[in-house]
Amino acid sequence: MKMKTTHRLALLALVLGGTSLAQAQSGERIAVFTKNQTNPFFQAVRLGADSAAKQLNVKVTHYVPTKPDSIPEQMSQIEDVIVKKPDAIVFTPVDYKAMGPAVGKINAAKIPVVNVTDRSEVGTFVAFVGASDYQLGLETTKYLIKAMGGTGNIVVLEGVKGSLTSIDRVRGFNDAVKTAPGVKVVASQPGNYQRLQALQVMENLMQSHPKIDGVFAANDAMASGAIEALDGAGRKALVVGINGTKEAVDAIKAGKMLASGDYNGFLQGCVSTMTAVRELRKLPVEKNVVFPATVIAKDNLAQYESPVESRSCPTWEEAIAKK
Amino acid sequence: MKTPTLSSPAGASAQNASGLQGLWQALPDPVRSVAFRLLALGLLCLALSLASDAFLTTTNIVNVLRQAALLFLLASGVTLVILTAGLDLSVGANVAMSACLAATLMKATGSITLAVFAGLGCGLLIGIANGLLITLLRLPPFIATYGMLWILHGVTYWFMKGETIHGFPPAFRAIGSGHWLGIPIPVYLMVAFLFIGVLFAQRTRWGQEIYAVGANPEAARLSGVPVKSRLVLVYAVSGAMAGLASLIFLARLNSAEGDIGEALTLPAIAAVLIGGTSLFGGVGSVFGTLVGALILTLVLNGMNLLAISSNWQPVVTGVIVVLAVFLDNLTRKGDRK
Amino acid sequence: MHEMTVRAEPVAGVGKLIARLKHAGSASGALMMLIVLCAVFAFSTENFLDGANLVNVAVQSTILLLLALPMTLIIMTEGLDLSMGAVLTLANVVLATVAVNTGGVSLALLAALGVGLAFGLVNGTLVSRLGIPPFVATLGTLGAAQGLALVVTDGQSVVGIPASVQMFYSGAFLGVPAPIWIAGIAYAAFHGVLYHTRFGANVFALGGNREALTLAGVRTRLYLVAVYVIGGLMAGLAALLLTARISSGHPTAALGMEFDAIAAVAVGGTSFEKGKGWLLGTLIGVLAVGVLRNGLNLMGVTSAVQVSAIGLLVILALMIDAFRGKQS
Amino acid sequence: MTIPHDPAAPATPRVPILELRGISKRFTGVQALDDVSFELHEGEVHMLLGENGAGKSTLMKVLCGAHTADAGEFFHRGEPVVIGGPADAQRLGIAVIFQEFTLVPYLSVAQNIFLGREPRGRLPGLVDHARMRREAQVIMDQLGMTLRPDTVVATLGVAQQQMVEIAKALSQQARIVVLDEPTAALSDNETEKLFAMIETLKRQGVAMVYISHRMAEVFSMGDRITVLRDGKKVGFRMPGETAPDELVSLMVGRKVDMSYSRTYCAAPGELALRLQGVSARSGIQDVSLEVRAGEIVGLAGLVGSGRTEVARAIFGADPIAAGRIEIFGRPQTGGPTQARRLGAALIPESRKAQGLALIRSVGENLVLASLPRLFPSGLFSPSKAAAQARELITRLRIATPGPDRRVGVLSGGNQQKVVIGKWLSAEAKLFIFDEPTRGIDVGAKAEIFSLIDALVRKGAAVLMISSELSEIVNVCDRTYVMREGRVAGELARDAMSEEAILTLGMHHA
Repeated sequence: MKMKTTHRLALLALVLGGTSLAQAQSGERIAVFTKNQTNPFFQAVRLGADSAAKQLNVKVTHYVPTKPDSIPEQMSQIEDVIVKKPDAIVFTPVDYKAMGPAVGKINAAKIPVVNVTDRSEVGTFVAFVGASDYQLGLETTKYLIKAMGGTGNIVVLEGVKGSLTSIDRVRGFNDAVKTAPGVKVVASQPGNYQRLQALQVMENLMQSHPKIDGVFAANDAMASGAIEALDGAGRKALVVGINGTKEAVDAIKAGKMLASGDYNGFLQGCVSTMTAVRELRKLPVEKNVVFPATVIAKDNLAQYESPVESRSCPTWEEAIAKK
Repeated sequence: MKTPTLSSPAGASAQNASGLQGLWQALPDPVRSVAFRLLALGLLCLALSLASDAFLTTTNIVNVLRQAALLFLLASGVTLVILTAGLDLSVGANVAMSACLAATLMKATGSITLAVFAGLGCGLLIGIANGLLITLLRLPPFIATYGMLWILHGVTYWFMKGETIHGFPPAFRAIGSGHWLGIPIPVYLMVAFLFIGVLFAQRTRWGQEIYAVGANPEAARLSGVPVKSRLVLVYAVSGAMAGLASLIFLARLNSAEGDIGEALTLPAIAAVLIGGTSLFGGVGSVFGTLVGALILTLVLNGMNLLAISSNWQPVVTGVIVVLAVFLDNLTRKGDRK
Repeated sequence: MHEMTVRAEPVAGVGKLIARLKHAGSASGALMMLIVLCAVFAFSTENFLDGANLVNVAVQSTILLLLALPMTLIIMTEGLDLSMGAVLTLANVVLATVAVNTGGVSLALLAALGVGLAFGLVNGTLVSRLGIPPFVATLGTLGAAQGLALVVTDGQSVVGIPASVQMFYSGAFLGVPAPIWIAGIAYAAFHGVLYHTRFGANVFALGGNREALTLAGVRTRLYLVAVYVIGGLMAGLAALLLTARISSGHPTAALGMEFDAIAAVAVGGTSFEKGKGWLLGTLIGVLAVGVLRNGLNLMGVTSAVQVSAIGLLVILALMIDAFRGKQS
Repeated sequence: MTIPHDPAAPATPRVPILELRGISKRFTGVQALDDVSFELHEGEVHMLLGENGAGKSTLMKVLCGAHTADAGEFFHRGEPVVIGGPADAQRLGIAVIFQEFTLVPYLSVAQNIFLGREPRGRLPGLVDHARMRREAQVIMDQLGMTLRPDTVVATLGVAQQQMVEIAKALSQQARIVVLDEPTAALSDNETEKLFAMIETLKRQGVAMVYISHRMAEVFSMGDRITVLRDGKKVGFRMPGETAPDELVSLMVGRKVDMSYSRTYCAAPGELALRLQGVSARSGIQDVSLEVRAGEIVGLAGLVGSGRTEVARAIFGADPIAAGRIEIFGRPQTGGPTQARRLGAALIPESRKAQGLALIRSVGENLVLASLPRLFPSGLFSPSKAAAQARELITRLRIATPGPDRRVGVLSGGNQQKVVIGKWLSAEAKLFIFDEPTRGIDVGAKAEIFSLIDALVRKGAAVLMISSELSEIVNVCDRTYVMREGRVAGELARDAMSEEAILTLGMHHA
């Protein structure tokens, strides 16, 4: 609470210190697009955006496809939102290739748009805010290999085929494995970011592979599924995931999971929204904010334990410093 | 898949056919339908054990049974619904909502009992709501349960706000991931509910009435069968089974999300159809659904063991569903004397 | 409203249309819902009645309409096509792949229509020749199409769609967007076929009294196959709009859209029994779904509420129909 | 298509327009038609008689091309022809008026009349709606139908639908018309118009095959009579040379007494059923009647006069709007379930649609209404159910190899016995029979009536609906007559005659 007050004061100072124009513009409407309502990561992004909105005194409206990751539906939502002419848009494409025409429409309507999380291949953006999936895959895997002592069998649970996050994370994984000759990748199968699928794939893989020492899951939900499968079979393996969800943090604390790559959804939500507002208020922005890959593990757990709902955004300067 | 019936000449009667063929012909319809499925299941097992060394291992069999258990529990309720010529598209969404509610309550109160009752109760209430929409408002089951699916998803999403609830007490998790004598608890539940389901459908008068309602609702009504309350009953059972499945799901995954169970509806319906229950009602059995669930699970397990790309899974499932119903049509036609 | 009359104009005069709506409106829950929704959104949002927004809703509804039109015919034969969304998806990736490789639209469209034709033939044959219930047959082909879409692309999106394809969604002719032309012509064609040809009368008879049709010397199986083939071909045509719209081929792009189409048809007052169908109702049903989504987006209502609202729309529309049916 | 005229042939009118020689048709296990030969001449009405299952409908379906004959030849005006499908039949000018409606509910009257033969419009594939309406109007005017050609068939009543069916056949400019019990659903007024139409067609040289169970029609309309039994032709008669009794014994294969005389009830017992001022939205108004134990009470009236609706109201199948129904002194306010609990039984009009679950077994159908009585704990015992079913099969002499046989494969009479058996098993005391003998052969009819007689002798009460006035007159102790949804009057045993019932039941203009 005290933190928040400080921020408020800082904001007030900022606003007062700014031009009268900026003051008049307070209360801008920002439309935030995320991929689905089911992945906790995007909830973290939305909460970050909400927190930033509170700090900056703007109004955020969220648009999420009713069918998770539906391309036609996000397309329709963008068209609908363009009709409403919000002041700015913060945008995660449900598909990094397919949403080009939609971004084109936003551009044509001259609404400033900030790209968050998944880097869209097409379109003009004020800025990109995200984390490097490649780095996350790389760093998390390095951490895993170190914990394995540089040798052993690893199973990979991939995300949705063809999704940018999965491609890059697995690419990072592969590059990390190349540096460790003692490590053998015994299987790499898609679990489509789904807990149940990962669980069943893991169960099946355990049949054909009697020795599994490490599991690299492209997200935390699949990591949890793998842990359940291992528990069920009474087997042990070191499991890492990516996203740094509350669930993963708890599992790491309980010693069930080795580590999770922090995807920093909350911060992505904060910074992307801040970027949009700063653009509107004619303040300088960073064109490319890519947060470095942090691996959440037992040793640095404390700072991740507070629930996302109770967090609040750092100041712009603090946030940018993290990149 | 050549069965004796298929090769027998049309019109041959049981009396003058001989040997195995005669025996086959003499079997009553439902028994024959299940027998030919068991045969298919046996052949499938045989083929898989020849194709993969990993198939006939204890752990793999246990594994298959555990995966089939969840599918069967969900599909057994749907079987009753389809027996009345109905359909329940909302079971997946029901699982999601029941699981999320149970998870929330368990987290909030720490009471397993409360959570179990909440999960079952939520499933049951949703089922009753379906039943009322279909009987009182006379909506087609397809539409009523499809509308319900969306409503449930929406409420669940709103309620969960994209969060995951996870980490349940070990005593609860035992329902999904525990073992007894080396066999997973869900398998015991599957056997128990198979017994209960078969008993209910075949050995209670309500079961008999449900078959009659499916075969001819008007005749059943004019025989004094309370058709509407039987329909509400089957949807309620289907809902309650979804509630039960949600608990096992929850215990097995150790977490609840808004989209849990979304992908379960069509496989459950497919298991019922593969199991020989007719969409037109009045024909089929809970035991058949067990066989259907096993066939479906085995095929997917086999594809995993043989490292066939998961891209082919929907294709194979689709072909099996069509094939099963097609063969049923053939055997039933051959029987008309 | 200008754009909306365009789609019905070629078929019947506005006066006749209004008369027909008045006549049918007394029994149509969908029309009531549509009017109520429009009124609510007109009052509660500032942009709903903007011309641009109405065009927007109409354009967004076109793909669903292209599926819902043949779905109406299929449901009128007491059938169902669960494979339509998956076939549309497969046609989408095939069309995208061919378009990317040839750089043109004609071959790509032919390929998409070919996919639709093939699945339509399989569906129709399974249903009419082998006597498989439509739900089962098309559930099977749903799996086949869905799997093939994954196999063809190995899960990857297909991008680099030539502008000649994109034109079909973003282009306009005489000031009217291309998708509206396509959907309008499709609606007119379906209206003509259903109400003014022998084929149409036979569709009514396939669901209403198949025996009568056989006795009239009509080859019922052929017509049944034809109805499913039309379904497949329309999915192929819809793939053109979808590909143009998302400028890519995506192996999950339209999965599940068949349920939306079935819901729209049912909301529009077409019954699952006895060949009771109403094509205009399907148009109204599609628009009701489109208006609902658009209006809720304009109101900035959270997505979770939107999800439930669609379920409520479906149930309410049919409840009104059921209630009115009881009264009369 | 023109028929080549052979100048060498003798110019007698006795070359039949259609001749069938040695037609056989076999279905799995059943010889439906066995070497049947049949001649049809221009301008005649050829009556076709036979019990259900005698092969009439099969013959009819062979004629219209719905079934293909296994053996035999067809000659059209002496020329050999093939009828391989409906299209062939149409080309030969054969039209069939089916008993079961071949109408499409959500098409208009005009579209139904011209289904499959719609007049072509200017563009290929299009239908000329205006012309179709005009031509439909002409035919409907000939039949005296007051409907508009645009009316949707789903909104029509049964009799109107039958008229559309007739119009449909006539519109085909057919030279050969097959009529399958065309008057079964018609009012007297409509029947008269139909007969006038038939006379006109005769004068135009149209040949007609007329299937009927009504002896009066057989003798008033028929020029020649052919009788089928068990798929064989067993008799050919001229109306002037035969009598109803002879025809019936030809149909049945033995002598049958057509009067079902019984010992009438002398002292009715307790009040089993009482209706006081019952009205319902299904179309009955202010109906009051009483039935006592030991009595068979008739409920007569024209089709559509509200008889079935009364039965359904009593049984709770349709809700009532006003009035009071008592069954054995207790008010019936609920649905069929309560009616069953009060001891009532309904043997409905349509066995297949309302009486039986055809895909279920004989045994399952037999115990369906008595499940709560037989298994009060809720636990079902297949062996107990089978024992109960076997007992009923023996008692009612149901011809089936066992209770496991699917009920759908039984004959109409045996199916009806299963429906009755279902209620015997439920120990019902009040039986409501709605057309108990419809579609049942003459032999089985007598059996059904002796069953009904046995019921009342054991103290049951019976309310019986029938369109066959002779049945009412012969069987009932007294009868109510309905007219336009109301009870027009009650006739005691000695006042009952077909004329009296008709007088009460007729519409007075």
